[in-house]
Amino acid sequence: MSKGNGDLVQLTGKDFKSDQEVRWCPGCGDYAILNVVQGFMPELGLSRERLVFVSGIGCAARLPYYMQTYGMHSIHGRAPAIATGLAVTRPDLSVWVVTGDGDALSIGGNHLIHALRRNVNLKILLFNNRIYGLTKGQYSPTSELGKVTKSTPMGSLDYPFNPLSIAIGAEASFVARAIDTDKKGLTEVLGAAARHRGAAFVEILQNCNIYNDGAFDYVRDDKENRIYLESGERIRFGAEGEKGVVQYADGSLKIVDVEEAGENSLLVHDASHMQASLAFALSRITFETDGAVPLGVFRSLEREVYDDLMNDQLDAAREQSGEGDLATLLHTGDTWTVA
Amino acid sequence: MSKGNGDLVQLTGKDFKSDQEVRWCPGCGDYAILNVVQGFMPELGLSRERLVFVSGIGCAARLPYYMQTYGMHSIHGRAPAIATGLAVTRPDLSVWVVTGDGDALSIGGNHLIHALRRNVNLKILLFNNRIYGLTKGQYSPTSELGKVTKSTPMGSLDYPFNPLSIAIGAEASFVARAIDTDKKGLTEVLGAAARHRGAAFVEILQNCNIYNDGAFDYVRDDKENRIYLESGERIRFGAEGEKGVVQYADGSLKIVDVEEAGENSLLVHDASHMQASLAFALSRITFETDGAVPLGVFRSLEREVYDDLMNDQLDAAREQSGEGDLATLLHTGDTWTVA
Amino acid sequence: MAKVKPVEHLERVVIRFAGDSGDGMQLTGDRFTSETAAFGNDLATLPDFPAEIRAPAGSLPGVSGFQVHFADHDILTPGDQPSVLVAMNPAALKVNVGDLAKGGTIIVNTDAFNDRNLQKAGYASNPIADGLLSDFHVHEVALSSMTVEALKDVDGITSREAERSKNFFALGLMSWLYNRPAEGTLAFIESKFAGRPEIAEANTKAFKAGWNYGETSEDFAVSYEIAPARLEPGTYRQISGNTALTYGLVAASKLSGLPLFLGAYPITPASDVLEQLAQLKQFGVRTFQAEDEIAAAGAALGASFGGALGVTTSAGPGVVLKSETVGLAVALELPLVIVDVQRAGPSTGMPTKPEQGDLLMVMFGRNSFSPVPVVAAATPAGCFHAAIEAARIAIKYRTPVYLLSDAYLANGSEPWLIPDLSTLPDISTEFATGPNGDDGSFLPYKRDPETLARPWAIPGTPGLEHRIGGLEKENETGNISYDPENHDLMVQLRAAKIAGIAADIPLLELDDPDGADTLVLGWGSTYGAIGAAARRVRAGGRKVATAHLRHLNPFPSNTGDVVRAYDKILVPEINLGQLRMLIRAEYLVDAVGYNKVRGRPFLAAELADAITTLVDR
Amino acid sequence: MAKVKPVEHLERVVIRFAGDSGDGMQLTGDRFTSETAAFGNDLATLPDFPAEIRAPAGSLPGVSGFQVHFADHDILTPGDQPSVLVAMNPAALKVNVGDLAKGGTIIVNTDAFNDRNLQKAGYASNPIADGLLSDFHVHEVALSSMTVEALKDVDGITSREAERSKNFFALGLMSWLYNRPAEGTLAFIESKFAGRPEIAEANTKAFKAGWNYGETSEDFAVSYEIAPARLEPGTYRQISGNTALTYGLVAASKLSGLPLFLGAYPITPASDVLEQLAQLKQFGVRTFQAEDEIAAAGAALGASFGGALGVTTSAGPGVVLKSETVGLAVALELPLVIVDVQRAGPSTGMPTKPEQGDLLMVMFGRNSFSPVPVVAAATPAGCFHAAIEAARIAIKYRTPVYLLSDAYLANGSEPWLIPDLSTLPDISTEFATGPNGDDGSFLPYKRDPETLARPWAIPGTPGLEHRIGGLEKENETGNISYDPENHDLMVQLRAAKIAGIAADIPLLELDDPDGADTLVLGWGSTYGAIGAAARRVRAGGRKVATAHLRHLNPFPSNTGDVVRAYDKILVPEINLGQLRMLIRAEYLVDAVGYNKVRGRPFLAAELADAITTLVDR
Ligand SMILES: Cc1ncc(C[n+]2csc(CCOP(=O)(O)OP(=O)(O)O)c2C)c(N)n1
Ligand SMILES: Cc1ncc(C[n+]2csc(CCOP(=O)(O)OP(=O)(O)O)c2C)c(N)n1
Ligand code: SF4
Ligand code: SF4
Ligand SMILES: [Mg+2]
Ligand SMILES: [Mg+2]
Repeated sequence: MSKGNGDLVQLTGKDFKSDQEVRWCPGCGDYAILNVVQGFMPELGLSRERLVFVSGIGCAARLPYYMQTYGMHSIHGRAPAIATGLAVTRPDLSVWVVTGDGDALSIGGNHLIHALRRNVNLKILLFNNRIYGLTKGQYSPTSELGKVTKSTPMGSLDYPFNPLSIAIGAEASFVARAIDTDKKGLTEVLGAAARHRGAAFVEILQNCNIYNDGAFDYVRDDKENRIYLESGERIRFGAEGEKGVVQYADGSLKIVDVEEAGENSLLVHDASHMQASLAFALSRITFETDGAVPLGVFRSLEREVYDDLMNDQLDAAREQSGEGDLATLLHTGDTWTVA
Repeated sequence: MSKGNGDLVQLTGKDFKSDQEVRWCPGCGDYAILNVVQGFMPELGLSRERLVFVSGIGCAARLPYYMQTYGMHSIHGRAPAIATGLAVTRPDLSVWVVTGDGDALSIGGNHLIHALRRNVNLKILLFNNRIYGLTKGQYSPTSELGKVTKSTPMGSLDYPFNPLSIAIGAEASFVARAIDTDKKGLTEVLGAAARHRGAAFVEILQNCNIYNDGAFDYVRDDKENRIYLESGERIRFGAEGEKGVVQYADGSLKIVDVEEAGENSLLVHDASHMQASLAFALSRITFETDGAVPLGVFRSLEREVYDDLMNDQLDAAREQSGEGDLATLLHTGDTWTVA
Repeated sequence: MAKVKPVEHLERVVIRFAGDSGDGMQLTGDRFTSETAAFGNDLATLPDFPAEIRAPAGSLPGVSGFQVHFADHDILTPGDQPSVLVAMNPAALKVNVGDLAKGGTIIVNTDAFNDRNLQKAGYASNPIADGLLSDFHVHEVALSSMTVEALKDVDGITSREAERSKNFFALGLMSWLYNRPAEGTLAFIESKFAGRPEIAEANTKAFKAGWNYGETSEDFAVSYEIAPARLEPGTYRQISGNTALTYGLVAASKLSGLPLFLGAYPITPASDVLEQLAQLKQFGVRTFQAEDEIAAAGAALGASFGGALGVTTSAGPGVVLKSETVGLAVALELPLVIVDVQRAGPSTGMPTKPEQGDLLMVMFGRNSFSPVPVVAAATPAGCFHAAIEAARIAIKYRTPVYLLSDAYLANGSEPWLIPDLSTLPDISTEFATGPNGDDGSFLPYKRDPETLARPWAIPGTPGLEHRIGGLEKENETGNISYDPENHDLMVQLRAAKIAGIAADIPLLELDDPDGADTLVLGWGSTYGAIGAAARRVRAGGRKVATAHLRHLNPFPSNTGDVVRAYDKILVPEINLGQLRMLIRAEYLVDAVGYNKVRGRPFLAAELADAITTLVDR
Repeated sequence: MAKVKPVEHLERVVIRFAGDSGDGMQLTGDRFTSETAAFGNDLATLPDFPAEIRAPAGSLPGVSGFQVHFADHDILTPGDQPSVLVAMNPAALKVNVGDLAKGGTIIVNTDAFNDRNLQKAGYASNPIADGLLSDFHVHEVALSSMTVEALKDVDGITSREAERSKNFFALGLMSWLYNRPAEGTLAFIESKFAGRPEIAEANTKAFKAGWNYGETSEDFAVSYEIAPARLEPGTYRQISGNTALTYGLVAASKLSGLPLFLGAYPITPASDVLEQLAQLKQFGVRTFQAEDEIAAAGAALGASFGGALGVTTSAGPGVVLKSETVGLAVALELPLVIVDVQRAGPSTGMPTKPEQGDLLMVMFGRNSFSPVPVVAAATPAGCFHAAIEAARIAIKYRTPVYLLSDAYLANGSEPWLIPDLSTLPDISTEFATGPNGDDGSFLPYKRDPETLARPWAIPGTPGLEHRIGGLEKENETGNISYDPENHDLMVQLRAAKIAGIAADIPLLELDDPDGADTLVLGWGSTYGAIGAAARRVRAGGRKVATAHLRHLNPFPSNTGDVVRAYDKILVPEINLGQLRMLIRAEYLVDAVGYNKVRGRPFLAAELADAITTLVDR
C-alpha cells in the first residue's frame, strides 16, 4: 500500500484546512480546537494522505469534514471500533478519533474502553462539553448531578463519569487533559499523544456556548486553577505557584499551601509509573472537590500495542509455515482421488 | 403493587431451589456459587416473590433458572439495562444481576459502567472465569495477555480488564471480590452487597474446569495468598498474617514482611473513604504483580441512589403540581371553542 | 386594533416565514398559527429547520422556515406552494423563492440585502433590484431598521437586542395583513418574557409597529380576511405530532392504570417526546435517558416485566439498534411500545427530514421469525390515538408494538378537537394473581384461548415465581425446550397471536363517493396529501377511491376485499415501495407506486397528477 | 485387516452414532465419515450436539448425535431416517429410537444400561429386555467392559481412561461391519495422540478389538459393502460448511489481492469461522475478536476503508446488532461481507439448530432504504463458492453483501471435489490513484457508468484525501447535501446499483426434465432435501421442476420468466414463508409454501409428499 510520497514536504496548518465551510455555532470551543489541531498537524512530519480522522456523531464529530486529510464521519459511538479495524490493517497511517462526551462515553462507552485496554494505536480526542450539543441540549454522562437540561427539567439523577478515571480504570496507557482555548497546553498534549505508540486518550474541555456556556470557566478563564502536570516535577500551581498537591498515608491527595506544607512534601508527578494508582488519584482532583483541575499528561506508559502484536503474529506465522498457499490449504486433511 | 405477604416466613436455602435440573458441567464453580447464593437468600428476610434474578447469556447467566424466585434470562450483555428498568419502577423488589466476564465486560461493558455510575439499586454478581464458557472456550476480556484459546491459537493480544479497577473507574459505590468455593467469604460479601443501597458490584472468581481449569488455583487453593480486607483494620495476610500491605509516598502499594516493616506501617483499610483512590490502588494488587489477591469489600460508600432520586422527583412533581390530570394536560396552552 | 383599509376575502392562504436560524422564524410561525387557530380557520403547518444547530449567519444551510396553510374550509396539508413568502435575508429568499407560486407575494427585509449577505447567499447582484423577482409581487420593507427605530425608547436593551425583535415586527405586519386577532400574541409575550420585562416591552412594541406599518404604509393597499372554517363543535387546540404522541402515551398510562416508563436516548426528531414526558412526572411518568438505544429498550422491557407500560422512543438510526431487544420481547411475550419517528436515511441520512423508510425494518428487522404489530399515525393529531392504540395492543396481547410517526408529523401541527376523556377506550388489563395449571401450578405460557396472550405475572406476586427467557420455551410451562415439534408449535402460536389481532382492529375505511376503478392506498403521513390530491382529481371530474392504513401488521381484515375490488391501485409512499410490496405479496394485486424520496412530504399537485395518469390509463 | 465372513452388497446406509456428550460421538462420526469418503462413497453428514456444554452425564439433554448417509450413487441429504443406530447409553436410545426406520438395526452398549442410567433417561424398565425394541434388529454389545478388557495390558492408563476408548471400539466394529478402510483412522490416532502414546495405543487397541469382535462374534453374521460412487474425477476431501466458508474467504482474499480482515464476536454456530481463520495468519489473515458484534462489523468496515477485504461473521442474534453499521456501509459504499450462519429463533432461540429465518432481516432490517445484495449457500461445500461470490460482489460494487449459511450447512459435511485454482474467478479491483473530476479534483461519489460503483480511494493515496460519512451526500462530490432532488437521485442510484448486479450473476438454473407444471423453488440449505424429494416424486412417475436461488438480492434476471412459466409453485422454507413473500410481491405469482420450523432440516419424504399433493391438485 502507498506509504505516501511527501513525508518531507514542509506543510503548514493551512494545508490541513479542507474546502468545506465550518458550521459550528459562532463562539463554539470547537473552532479553537480545530485551529490547534490543524496547526499541530505539520509537527507530525507526515504527508496529508497518511492521516485519517474518524469520528462518530455529534458537533465534535463534524471535525473530520474540516481536515484536508482522509476522514470518516461514521455513526454514533462507533468510531473507536471502526478506527481499530483501520489502524490494525494499516500501520502506516496515523489514525485520530474525534468524539464528544456523549459519543464516547454514552453510546460509545464500550468501544472506548476496549480500544484503550487493547492499546490500539489510536489518538482519541474527546471534546467534553458536558452536554449533548448536536441534539440540542440534553445532559450527557459528564454533566454534573442535578443538571437541569431539556431532558431533565428537575435536574439529572446520574452521577457523572470522570473521563480520565474511567480511562485509567480501563487500562489506558496514555491519558491527558487540555483546554480548548489553551493553545500551548493543547498543542503539547497532542504532541505527547502523537509520540505515544498505543492508544492515547485526551480529554479536551470544550465550551458549548449555546447549551452549556461557561461549564469550564473556572479553569478556562481562571488560569490560577490550572494544575499543569510535569513528569518528574513536584506538583504545584496557582498564580505564584503557591499551592501544591500532597499525598496522605491513606493514599488520598490534598491541595495544600506550599509555604505551610513545605516544598519537599509535595508529590512528584510520574506519568510513567508502573502502577496506575497515582494517575488515578490525580484524576480525582476536580474543581468541585478541590477547586483546581490538573492538566497535561497524567499517564504515559509504554505497553505492547495491539496492532503491532497482531502484525507480529502474522509475521511469525509466515516464518513458521511460510506464506500461506491456497492449494495446500484446500488439500489439508484426508483427501482421495477419483480417477 | 403487591409487596408480598410473607416477609416474615422463615425460609431456608432449599426454598430457593427451582424444579429445573441444574445443567452446568460437573465440577463447574457455578455449582458452588449457586449453593451459596441459595443458602444466603433467607438472610435477606424477603419472601421469594420479592426477589428477581436477571441475567444475560452465558453459563453463569443460566443461574436464574435454578432460583425459585422471579427471573429473566435475557440477551447477551443487556441484563444491567433491563434490571435498571425493573429496579427504578419497582423499588419494592430486590433485583440481582448475574453475569459472566464476557457478558458483563465484553458485549455488556457499557451497560455495566452506566449502571454503576448511576448507582441503580442492583446487586451485580460477575462470575469471572476469564473465558467464554458457553461458546466453548474463546478468550474473554479478563483473560491474561497471550492466552491460547480457540480463537487465539497464537495467544491473545489484548491486555485484560481488571474488573474492580474498571468498576471503580466507573464510579461504583460498592465493589467487592470473593471466590466461588469460599462459602464464608462469599456469603459475607453477598450480605454486604445486599445491605448496600445502590449498585453493588461483586466479582466472583469462578473456576471453569472445562475451558480454563485452575485459573484461580493460586488463591482458590492457596489460601495464604488471600488478602481479606476488613474496614478499619490494617491489611495483613499469609498463613500467620506475616505479610502486609504498605503505601509509598508516590501512592503505590507494596507487599511487605510485617516483621521487617513494622505493624504500624501497614495500610489501614477504609472501604468508605471519600476518595476512590485507595480502593483503586488495592484493586491493582494482583497475583501477577504481587503474588496475592485482595478479597472482601474494597469500597462501600453511601451515595444517592438513582431509583430513589427518580421516585423523589415524581413525589416532588406531584407535590408541586398535584397528581397529573389528563383533561388539564390536553387543554394546556391556547385553546378555542367552536360552538 | 382598528382597521381603516379595505378588506378582501380569501378562501385560503399559504404563508412561509423564512429567515436565519437566529431570526426566530419558528416562534413567529408558531404565533401566527396560534392566532389563526384562535380565529377559527382550519390549518396545517410544516416547520423546516436546518440540520446544524447554528449554521453561520446568513448562509444557505442556516435558513429556517415555517409554512402555515389556513383556510375557511377543512384542509389536509400545509400547502404545496406558498402564496406568500416572508424572507428575512437573501439566503432565505434564495432557498425558498423557487417554491413560491407564480404571482405570489414576497415580503423582504431590505435591510438584510447588503453585499455581505448577498454574497453569502450566492447572489451576484441584488435580486430585488435586478428583476429576478418580476414574477412576484414584492413588498420591500426595512424590517430591521424600522424595528430598531420603533424601540429606541425602550430602556435596558442594546440596539442588537432591539434588532432581534424584527420577527415580531414581521408578525405584526402579517397579523394586520390577514386580520389575525392580536390578543393571544400580546398575552404570550407578557408571559413568555415575564422574567425580562424590557424584552417583553420591545417585542410588544415591535409587533404593534409592524401592525401599524401595514395600516399606514401605502405599500399595503388592502388586507385580507379568511373566514373561520366550519369545524365540528368543541374545544380545540393546536397540536404537533410529537406532543400528541406524548399525550397519547400519558393517556394510555392513565387508561390502562399502568405507570408509564420511558427509556429513550436523544435523537432527532424523536427527542422532544422524551423531553416532554420528562415534564410530566406528576403523572407518575418515569423518563430514563439511557446510555444508548439498546439500554433504553432494555430498561423499558424490564419495566414491563415489573408491570409498567414500557415505552421506548427513537428515530430510525436508533430504532435499528433496538431490534435484538424487541426480539427478546417477542420471545418473552411482554408489552412494549417502540416509537419510531422516521427520518430520511439510509444511515444518518438527513436527520431533520421526513421519510417512510422504516416500515419493512419494523416488520422484518429481527433475526428469525418474530412478528410484531405495527401501528402508524396519519396526521399530527392522529398520533394521540395511535399511541393509545399501540399501547392497547401491546398490553392486551403481551407483545411489542411498533408505532410509526415521522419528522413531518412530529413537527407539523393542526387544530385538534380535544377529546372527551370518556370517549377514550378502556385498555386496562389484569395481572395474574394465582395458579392457572390444572395441578395448581403456574404456567407462564398457558394462553388465553381468545387472544392467545399469556398471563402477565409480575414480580411481587406470591406463588407465581417463574423464569422467562429468550431460549425456546415449552408450550404452557415455559421451560427451556429444544423439542422440534414444540418449536414449530410455538412459532405457529406466536404467528397466530399477532395475526389474530386483525379481528380486534377497525376495518379499513374506504372513501369512494363515485364508484371508482382506481384506488389510492396510503399509510402514515401521506394521508393529507393523498386526501387533497383526491379532492383535486374529483374536482377535475374523475373518480378515485382512497383508503388509508393505520394498522400495517396485521392488516385490517377487509383489506384484501378492498384492494381486490379495484382494477388499479396506486400506493404513494415516501420510500421506494414498502407497503406496496406487502400488499402485492399478500393479495397478489398489481399495485403500483408513486415514490419520491426527497425528505419532504408529497405535494397534493404531484399526487393528483399521478392519480390522474393512472385513472386515465 | 482380513475378512472371512460373507459380505452383502447395499446401495446406501444411514448410520446414526449417539451417546453422551462425553462419549466422543462427534469424533467417532467424523472418523467413520473420513473412512467412508476415502473409500469413495458419496456421503452427507448431520451432527446434532446438545446446547449445553456438558449436560449431566446420562441425561436426555446431554445426548450428542452424528448421522452419516453414504451410498454407491450421488446423494443429496444426510438421510431422513437412520437405518442403523449406535446407542451408547439409554438416553441416546430414548432420544433417537423414534427416528429409526422400522426394521432398522440398533447396536447398544449394554454396559450402560444400568438402573441409574435407565432412570436418568426416564425408562421405567430396560428397553432391551422388555420388548420395546421388537420392531428392530438389536445387537447387544458390552462395549465398555470389552474395551476395558482389551486394554488391560496398556500401561499408564486408568481403567476410567480405558473405558473412554469405547467409542473407538464401536468405530472398529462399525468399520468392520461396513468394510471401511481402517488405515486412515489408525494413522489419525497416531498423529492426534502423538503427545500421549499410551492413549494412542489404547485407542488403536480398542479400534482393533471392535473390528475383531465383528469378525468373531456370532452376533454379526455378515458384513456389508457399499460400492464406491461414480463421482467426477479429481481429488476430493470431506468438507463442512463452516470450513468451506473459511476457505472461501481466504480464497477471496487471494483472488482479490486484498488482505482479509475478520471482525467477529463468538456465537454458535458461527464461532468456528473465527477460530479457523485465526489459524491462518500465514495467509495475512487478521482476526479481531471484538467486544461485541457492533464493533466487529465496525472494525471490518474500518479495515475496508483502508483497502482490506472486511468481513464479519455471526449468527442471527449477532447479525441483528450489525444492522446500523451495515446501513453506514451502504451510505459509505464500501465493501463488507456479513456472514450470517442462521440458527433457530426468535431471540436466543435454539442456538445449535438450523433455520432459514433471517432472509427478510438481511433484506430489510435497516432504517430507511438501504439495499444490500444477498447470497445464500445451498450445500456445505457450496459455502466455498458462495463466499467468493459474496466477496466478488462486495468488492466490485463497493457494497456490503450478506452471505447466508445456517447451522445445518455449517456443521454438515460432504465430499468436495477440490477446485483447480485456475478455475476460480479473478475478483481483483483497482483502487483510485488520481483525480477523476473534469477540473482535476477527486470526486469520491462519481460512479463507474457501468457498475455504478464509486471509486475506492484508500488512505495513503496522495492527492485523493476526502471525507465520507453517513449523512446524505451530494452526487459525485460526496459533500453533505440536504437538497431534496439530490436525495431522491441518490436513493435511486443506490437502488439501481444493486439492482444492476442482476446482469452480473448466473441465470437461475431450472431442472425440469419432463416438462412439469409444478415448480419447487428453494434457497439455502433445503437444496439437498428438495433435490432428493424431486427424485422421489419423479421416480413415482410424476413431473416436477426445481430451481434453487443462490442470489436472493437481486434475483437472477430470468427468475420472473422461470416462475411465470409454471401453474403451481411450491416454496419450501424452514420459516413461515420469506422467499415466498418476495417472489409473490415481485412476480405476482401465487407461490405456496411448505413451512415447518422445527430447528432441523426437512426430510426428503415429507417434501416429496408435499410436492405430490400439489402436483396432483
Ligand atoms: C444511534 C444514534 N443515536 C442517537 C443519535 C443522536 N445523536 C447525535 S449526536 C448525539 C450526542 C452528541 O453529544 P456529544 O457526543 O457530547 O457531542 P457534542 O454534540 O456535544 O459535540 C446524539 C444523541 C444518533 N445520531 N445516532
Ligand atoms: C448477541 C449475542 N452475541 C453472542 C452470543 C454468544 N454468546 C453466548 S454466551 C457468550 C459469552 C459467555 O461468556 P461469559 O459471559 O464469560 O459467560 P460464561 O459462559 O463464561 O459463564 C457468547 C459470546 C449471544 N448469545 N448473543
Ligand atoms: S451546539 Fe454547542 S457544541 Fe455544538 S456547535 Fe453549537 S456551541 Fe458548539
Ligand atoms: S463450560 Fe465452564 S463455566 Fe460453563 S458450565 Fe462448563 S465448567 Fe462451568
Ligand atoms: Mg458533548
Ligand atoms: Mg466467562
